[in-house]
Amino acid sequence: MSFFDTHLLNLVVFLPLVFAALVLMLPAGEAGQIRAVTFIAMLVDLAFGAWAYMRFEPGGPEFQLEYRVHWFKEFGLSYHLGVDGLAASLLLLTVFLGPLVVLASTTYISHRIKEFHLALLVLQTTMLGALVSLDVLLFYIFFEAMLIPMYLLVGVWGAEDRQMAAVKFFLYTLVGSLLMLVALIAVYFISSPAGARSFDYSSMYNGLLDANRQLSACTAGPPGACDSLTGLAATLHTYGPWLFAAFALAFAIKVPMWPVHTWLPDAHVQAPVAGSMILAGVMLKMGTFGFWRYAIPFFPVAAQNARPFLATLAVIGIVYGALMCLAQRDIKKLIAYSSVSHLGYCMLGIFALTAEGATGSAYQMLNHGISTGALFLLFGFLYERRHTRLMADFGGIAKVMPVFTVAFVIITFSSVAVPGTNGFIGEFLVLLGTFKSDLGAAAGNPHLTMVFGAFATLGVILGAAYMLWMVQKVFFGGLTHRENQHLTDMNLREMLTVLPFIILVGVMGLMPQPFLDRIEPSTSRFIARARVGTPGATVETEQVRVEVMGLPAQPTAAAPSAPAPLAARAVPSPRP
Amino acid sequence: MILPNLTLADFLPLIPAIILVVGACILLLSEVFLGAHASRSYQAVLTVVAAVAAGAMAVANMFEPAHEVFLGFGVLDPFSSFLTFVVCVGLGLAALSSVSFLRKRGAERGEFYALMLFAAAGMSLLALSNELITLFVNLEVLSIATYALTSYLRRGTRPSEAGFKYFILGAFSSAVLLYGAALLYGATGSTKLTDMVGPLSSALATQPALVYAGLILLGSGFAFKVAAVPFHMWTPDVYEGAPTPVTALMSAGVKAAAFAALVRVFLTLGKGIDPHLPLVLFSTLAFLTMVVGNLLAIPQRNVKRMLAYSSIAHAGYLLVGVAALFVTAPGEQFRLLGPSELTGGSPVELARSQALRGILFYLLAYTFSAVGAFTLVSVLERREDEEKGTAWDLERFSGLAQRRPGWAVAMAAFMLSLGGIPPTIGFMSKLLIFQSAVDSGLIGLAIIGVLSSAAGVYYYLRVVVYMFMRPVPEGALTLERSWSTELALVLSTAAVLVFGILPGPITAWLQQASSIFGQ
Amino acid sequence: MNLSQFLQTAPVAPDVLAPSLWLIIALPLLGAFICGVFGKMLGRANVNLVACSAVGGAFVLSVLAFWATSDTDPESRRLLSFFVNPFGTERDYVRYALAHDYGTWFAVGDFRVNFGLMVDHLSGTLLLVITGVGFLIHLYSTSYMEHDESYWRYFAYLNLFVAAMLTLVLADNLVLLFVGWEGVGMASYLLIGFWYTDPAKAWAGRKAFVTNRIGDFAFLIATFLMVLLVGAFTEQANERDYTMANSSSQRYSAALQEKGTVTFLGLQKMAEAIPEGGGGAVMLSTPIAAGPLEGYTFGGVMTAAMLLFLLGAAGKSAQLPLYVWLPDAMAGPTPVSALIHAATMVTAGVYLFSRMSALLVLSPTAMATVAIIGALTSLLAALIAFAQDDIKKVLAYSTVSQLGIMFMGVGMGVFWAAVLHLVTHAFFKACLFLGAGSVMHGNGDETDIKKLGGLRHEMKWTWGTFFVATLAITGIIPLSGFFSKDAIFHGVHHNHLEGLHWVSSVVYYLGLLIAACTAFYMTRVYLLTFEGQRSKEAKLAHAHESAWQMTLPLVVLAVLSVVSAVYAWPLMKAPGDGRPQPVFENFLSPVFASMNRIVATGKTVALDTSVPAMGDYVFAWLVAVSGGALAGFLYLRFFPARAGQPAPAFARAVRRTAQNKFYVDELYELAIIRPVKFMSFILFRVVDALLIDTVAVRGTAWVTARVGSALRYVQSGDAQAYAAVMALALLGGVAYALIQVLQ
Amino acid sequence: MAAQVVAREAPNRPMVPISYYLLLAAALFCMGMFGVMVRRNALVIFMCVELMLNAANLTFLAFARMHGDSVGHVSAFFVIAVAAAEAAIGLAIVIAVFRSRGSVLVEDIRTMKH
Repeated sequence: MSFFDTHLLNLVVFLPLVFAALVLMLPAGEAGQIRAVTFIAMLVDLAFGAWAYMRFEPGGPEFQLEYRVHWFKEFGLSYHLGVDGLAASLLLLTVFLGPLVVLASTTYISHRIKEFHLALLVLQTTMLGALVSLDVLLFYIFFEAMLIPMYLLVGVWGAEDRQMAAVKFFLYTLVGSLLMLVALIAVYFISSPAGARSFDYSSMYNGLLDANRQLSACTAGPPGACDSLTGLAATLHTYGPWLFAAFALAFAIKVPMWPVHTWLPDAHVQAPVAGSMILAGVMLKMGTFGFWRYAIPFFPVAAQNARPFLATLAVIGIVYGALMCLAQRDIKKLIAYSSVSHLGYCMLGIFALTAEGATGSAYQMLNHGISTGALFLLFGFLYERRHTRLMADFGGIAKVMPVFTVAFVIITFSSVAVPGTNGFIGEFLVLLGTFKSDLGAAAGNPHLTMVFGAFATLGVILGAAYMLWMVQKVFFGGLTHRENQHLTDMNLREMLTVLPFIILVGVMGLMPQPFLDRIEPSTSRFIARARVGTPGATVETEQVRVEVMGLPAQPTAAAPSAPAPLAARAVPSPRP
Repeated sequence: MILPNLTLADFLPLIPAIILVVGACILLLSEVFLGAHASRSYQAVLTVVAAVAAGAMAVANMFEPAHEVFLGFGVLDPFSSFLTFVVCVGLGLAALSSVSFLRKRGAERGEFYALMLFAAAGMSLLALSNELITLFVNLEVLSIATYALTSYLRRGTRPSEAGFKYFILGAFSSAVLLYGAALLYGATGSTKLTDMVGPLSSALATQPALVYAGLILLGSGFAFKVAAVPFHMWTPDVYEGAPTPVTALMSAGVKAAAFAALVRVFLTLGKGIDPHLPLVLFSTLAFLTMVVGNLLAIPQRNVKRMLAYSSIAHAGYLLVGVAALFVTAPGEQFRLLGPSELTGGSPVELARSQALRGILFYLLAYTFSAVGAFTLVSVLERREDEEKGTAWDLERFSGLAQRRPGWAVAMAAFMLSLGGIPPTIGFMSKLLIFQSAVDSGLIGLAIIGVLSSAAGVYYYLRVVVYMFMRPVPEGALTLERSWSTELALVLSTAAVLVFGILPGPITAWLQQASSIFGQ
Repeated sequence: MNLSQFLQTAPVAPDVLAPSLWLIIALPLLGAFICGVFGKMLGRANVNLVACSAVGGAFVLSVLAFWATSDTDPESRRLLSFFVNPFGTERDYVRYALAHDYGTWFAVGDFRVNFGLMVDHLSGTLLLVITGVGFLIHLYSTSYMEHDESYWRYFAYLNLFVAAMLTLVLADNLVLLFVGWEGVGMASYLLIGFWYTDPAKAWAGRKAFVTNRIGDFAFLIATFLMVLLVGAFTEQANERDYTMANSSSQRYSAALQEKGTVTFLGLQKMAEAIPEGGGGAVMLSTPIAAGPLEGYTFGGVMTAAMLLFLLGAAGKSAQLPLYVWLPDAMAGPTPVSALIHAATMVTAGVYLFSRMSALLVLSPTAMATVAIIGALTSLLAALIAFAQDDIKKVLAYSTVSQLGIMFMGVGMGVFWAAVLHLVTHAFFKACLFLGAGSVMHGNGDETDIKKLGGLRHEMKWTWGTFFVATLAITGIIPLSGFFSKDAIFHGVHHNHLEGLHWVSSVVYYLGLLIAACTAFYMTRVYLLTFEGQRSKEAKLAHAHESAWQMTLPLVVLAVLSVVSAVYAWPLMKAPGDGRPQPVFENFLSPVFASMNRIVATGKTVALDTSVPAMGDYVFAWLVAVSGGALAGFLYLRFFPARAGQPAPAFARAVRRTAQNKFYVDELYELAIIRPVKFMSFILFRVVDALLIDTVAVRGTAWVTARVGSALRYVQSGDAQAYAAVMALALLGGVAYALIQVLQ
Repeated sequence: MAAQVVAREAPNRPMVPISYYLLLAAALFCMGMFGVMVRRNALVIFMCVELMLNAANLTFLAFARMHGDSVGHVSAFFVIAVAAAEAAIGLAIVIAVFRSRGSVLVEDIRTMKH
């Protein structure tokens, strides 16, 4: 591979930041230029991101396009990037949303334009960084750093009650992730002996692997068999649940799962269109991604024990979120709660631990990013025109905004998972995976699986109920309000912004296979890693062991991109 | 009567202090030749030069092998040199920020900078003193200088009040410390820390009460200087009343020096006694300090006072690191990570050096963030409002982002760094502290720490909210800029952001500095 | 060459046609796209042209496809249209069918769905109905919608519907069928709410979609159960099971991998493998060994799945308990009601069960339930139809009722008759609806039959066709409706479900009652609309006959509803013994072959293949006539005679109840919708807003802040107090030290 | 040297035991502490602090005698010097306080609180 390939991810991640510097130099008055530069930045980033997505070979090693150099090696860190299938897909989603977000905000944001676009670019960098970082602490840094620009987006350019929402969002997510930090440090210490310690994903996972296997082996045995464990396994036996809980809490808040979801409606309602789009499109996925990449693989046994509980929460989230929607008068709040419901599907698919479920969940992440992102985008257009979020203030819009209505209805169908749209594939796979899963067995009675499945499927009905209810209230009926009679339909810019979403809805609905192929490998690995925790499951170490490139010999030298020989990888980066 | 034969090498560690003192003397002398209305900005320059020179010397010393000097009254080790460096950083930044501050109040007089320099000298000497009386004297040198600085501004009631409180309580606490020193001397028959270790263990057997009382008294003396709850009560008032640059110096330098002395004394004496005592002592202090400091800061609308409370909270985090120093076997204390620590955990030395590293890096990080923050507070305040007490009100920050985006970003960086949000230096330092805490099994403290820091983020964010999300109030006073303040802000912002991502040489220094003499 | 030979030599050979089956769907879809996107700029005429030609083209292709299904070599009389059943042995052919697989749609793990299309005689018939009737209705619409400015939207939706319906019929697996299944629901949602400015209409559309969603919920779960069942089957089945189904394990699993998990052929094979008496490892009574269904028997799961499918079908085909949406769906334009809510979409349930007949007959319980549900729905709808004055509402309820009759047939195993009734019903009901539409068109959109009347002179064509269609649906010899309905009743009477013999007679007599009722209310509608004097309250003094685009379809449909009677006549010879066999049964026998095999081995149903005797015919005819005669007597003699006198109280009470549809909607509102809304509201206010957000989240923040502001008052500002605190702390430390010492 | 003196005088002259000095010092210390807490006048409070310092001095000297070395004496001298410096600055501050509010009573010196 060329120098370019080794640095592709660096490029994708930091390109927005570079352009941010450029924007910084522009005079604040030059709104047009600032927008143009930001838009170009996002476009270029999209190009590189798409390229990275294409470069990712489904059949290849787990992590590709790796790049790793020394960084804070005294603290056991290294600057390590790389993508697996899921990360690549989410990366594509992120870079896809980038330019559209800029387009969506061209007229929405009227003041402090420069700061706004700076925040957007920085946010893009942090999100991409969190997706591609293979050093857990690096991930954490990006994971937390992305709060700052989002916090500003909500707080500065948000609606009337923005400050409360911004602070709530920030603190809510921070509390969880700080506890995770402690757990993370603990894992750092227990995962490998002094001297060999590193925050690198591979060394952390591989360090815990054997202990996890011992643990699950003894959990299969008679009760009390685990008390005879020694060393790391014993530690995991005692503290694994707590560590897992810390991780799970952090990510559950981010997802958000019921009952730690209450920051989401406020943040969404107050955020500007760009904020809502990114929040729904990408940021929530950080939670599911975290479960997938860190929480469950690190502590498969604890995860296994917590599975029924978390799956129950997910199902509750599905139904509860949908019911919440029925009680809303505020359109953005409704869409926000629908996110709770949709993300419930994602979590359920993850905890189903079946190929269908996990892949469906990953696909649902992308779908949700597209459909809900588009819903927020479209509503943003409406809000720009009317500056109200209450359904009661609309009605009969279809008469004056036919094209807008068509777009909205199409996206609505995708959101309620009508077959032929992308939403269907994800939802169908998740539900199928749930029905095939052993959730019930994990919960004590195999037949409970049916209960999980049936309740989750209820979301299908409720979803249609609340979305169409909203559509009817807003678009159909007579034009009761005078203000609405002179609304103008979407202009070209707005159509161009929506079009990609609509196209993707169709494409991902009818030709999902290319996307699924890239997700599949990381699904199988994820399931194998999670299966380490199921008592009596036979998982080969080779299946689950994380293989990454070693650290370069001399610091700050570009690492060789070909995966290092196994001998080099067997021990994680040695600390001098 | 034998005169000790001192080689030149013995003076090596003193050089930074000497530079500072010389600078001070030059300033005082130069005052003689100046008219009342002559411009005095050169004094700040001189101070900064002295600080830089001293800092450079300190860095140079940092790579000397650790050894005793002056017959063991002082030591030269990277630890003390690093602290001197930190102190000089604080001094330089504070001096830069005081130029326009003093000019605004027409209070430019040479003794201000001279006192600053004396105080800094006292700090750097405190960091390396290895004998109780020397330690006491140096402590007094820096204290007396700071007493004077605190009540330096004559107008208004606040400075004198602050000075009074600081002085009375400071004298009180140093008396306590001294009494403790006396008792320990009685128990061991020596005041040199290194010589006390041996007798201490035997004295512990014969007259434990004496030893314990001495240690407790000593400890509370230090606890006062580092403003640990419940010895913190003076802090908010003094910090509020003192001239803001002085507050900055206090929050950075005094704290750093005090921690240096604390760590040195208790590490050295700790070898002589059951380490359980200091562990419990400092864990308790850390717990109280973190929680109470943060809780008290939450309701503050007065930013300067809020920062004062937050500095208490930060002392708490530092104390977590100190507590981690006294865990003899990793994980043995709370067993929160279970027996596996014996396999997985670091050996004591490694854990200890990690803790030291954490403390030192935290001190540096805090210096940058806090001094920067106080600098910004100082440029926003106006003397006329001080009596009304509105000089430091949150309102001052409303809409700062529109008026001075640069300042707003800088302040935001300081706030996030104080709150420990990546990618700032504050995050890295907190990470190191909690890392060492977890490594020594002080998980409980670590969790309390992160939770209380989450609470802390609330009031830090409030400042950001006012700066970025509030409109500019009518009749907001004009913000004049001055090169020195801008420089100070730029430097500290750059440090806060860059060292948070690329530590540069600092990690190497830290590796060095975490080796303390006698450890 | 004679007729049969002509019919059996297709102009386009099956292997040529199969790869281009997708065109049948693609054409209307393209039409929908063009009309929807460019319709406005194209103008009315072009849109009409595009829409009609799209469906017309689909019709031509369907004819070719239909033709190809029975393509035989003229010389050797060898069948040309067949292919090897991928799930069976190499020698196991699917005859009279053509299929093509367009590759993967999505495949994850061992689950796969392909874009697989298949045409056999069943789907072929429906293709013709859909595209044929569809084309006529498009033609009709060009005139009916001539005054509506958003015609382009209308035709886009209509084409979209046709495409979805064709997908439903052509799909060779459950998931692809589900695409059409929901697609038609979506299209009907759009079309019912076509005049969205009227909130009631928009609401009706939503009601239809959500009600259908309830059915889809069941459909999805049933599909998942099928997947699990197939999985369990492949786990547990041994070679004997496979040989019994004329297949082999590796062929079967290979086909599963390549063709997909829930293809109808695969399910059929499984069904053939598991009936009792085969002596394999897997029988209906075999418990499932592992997985979520562990412990349940195959038969039990099959029954459950079928019942769930029944709920799904009930949603789509407006059966109890989900029929409520159909009458409201009349809010849509009348041609839509004709196409979607009479001819095609609502029959999807019947199609589904006929498609899966092999599975259905495995579970007599499910069959009985289907039949009974059908009977009850039919009766209820008929009773409601008595008292409706809105002509479209009457027709809607009669549709529900007729669908119920089809379900009776399906439930009792007379699939061919059910499908036949589906076809004939499509003809005459479409004719009726279009007639009603023509009546409304000519009378200023008047729908109340009380305000019509005496139209036979003013709208001759409409009257004639409506008359014929009425006779057909009432069941008057020799029209198609009579024969198809009678075929169902005959089968219902003579077939017997294993262990549930009482069902057949119950359903049969209910059926007769329904037939009488049907005759009654249809006659009523006819008389009130066309006979007698023109009502005083009529909107227009004189109605006008509609344009040819509207009358032509009427005529064609009327003719069809006459001639399609031929299909029910026993003109054919049964393949085995030379018994006479109705044309349609013979025609569909390849489709239901595996069903028959299963019945033969499994003995779950006793199928009777006798043809009705003259006596039966007469009896059924008498029933119908009596109903009609009663209506005639009442509305021509009785009521006009005692006009003005108040009706007796009980009569009025009955009438009111019937008019209000027995308050079923109100019941649902009260029992389901209100509670759900209320619960969601309570949950939102109490759990979400109060408990979680206020108490838990804000509460924490609040407590922290309060503690902080309480603590700050310790900071009294008094230096001595500070000193005191320090001294106390010191004391505490010393005390601790002393304790240490004393220990 | 001092040690020798002690050694020579020890046998024939009865002497006050060290503990008396220590107790006296402790008493002084506590009195000083108490005074700091209760007295109202800034100057008196300051005197109490001096009292505490001198208590420390006394302790040093007592122990110096016990150990018979000179460290304690030296310390005492240092402390006296420091105390003098403190006195200077302290008085200055008290004067400043008096200037600013015309009183040196602590209850008047509490503008900054909470």
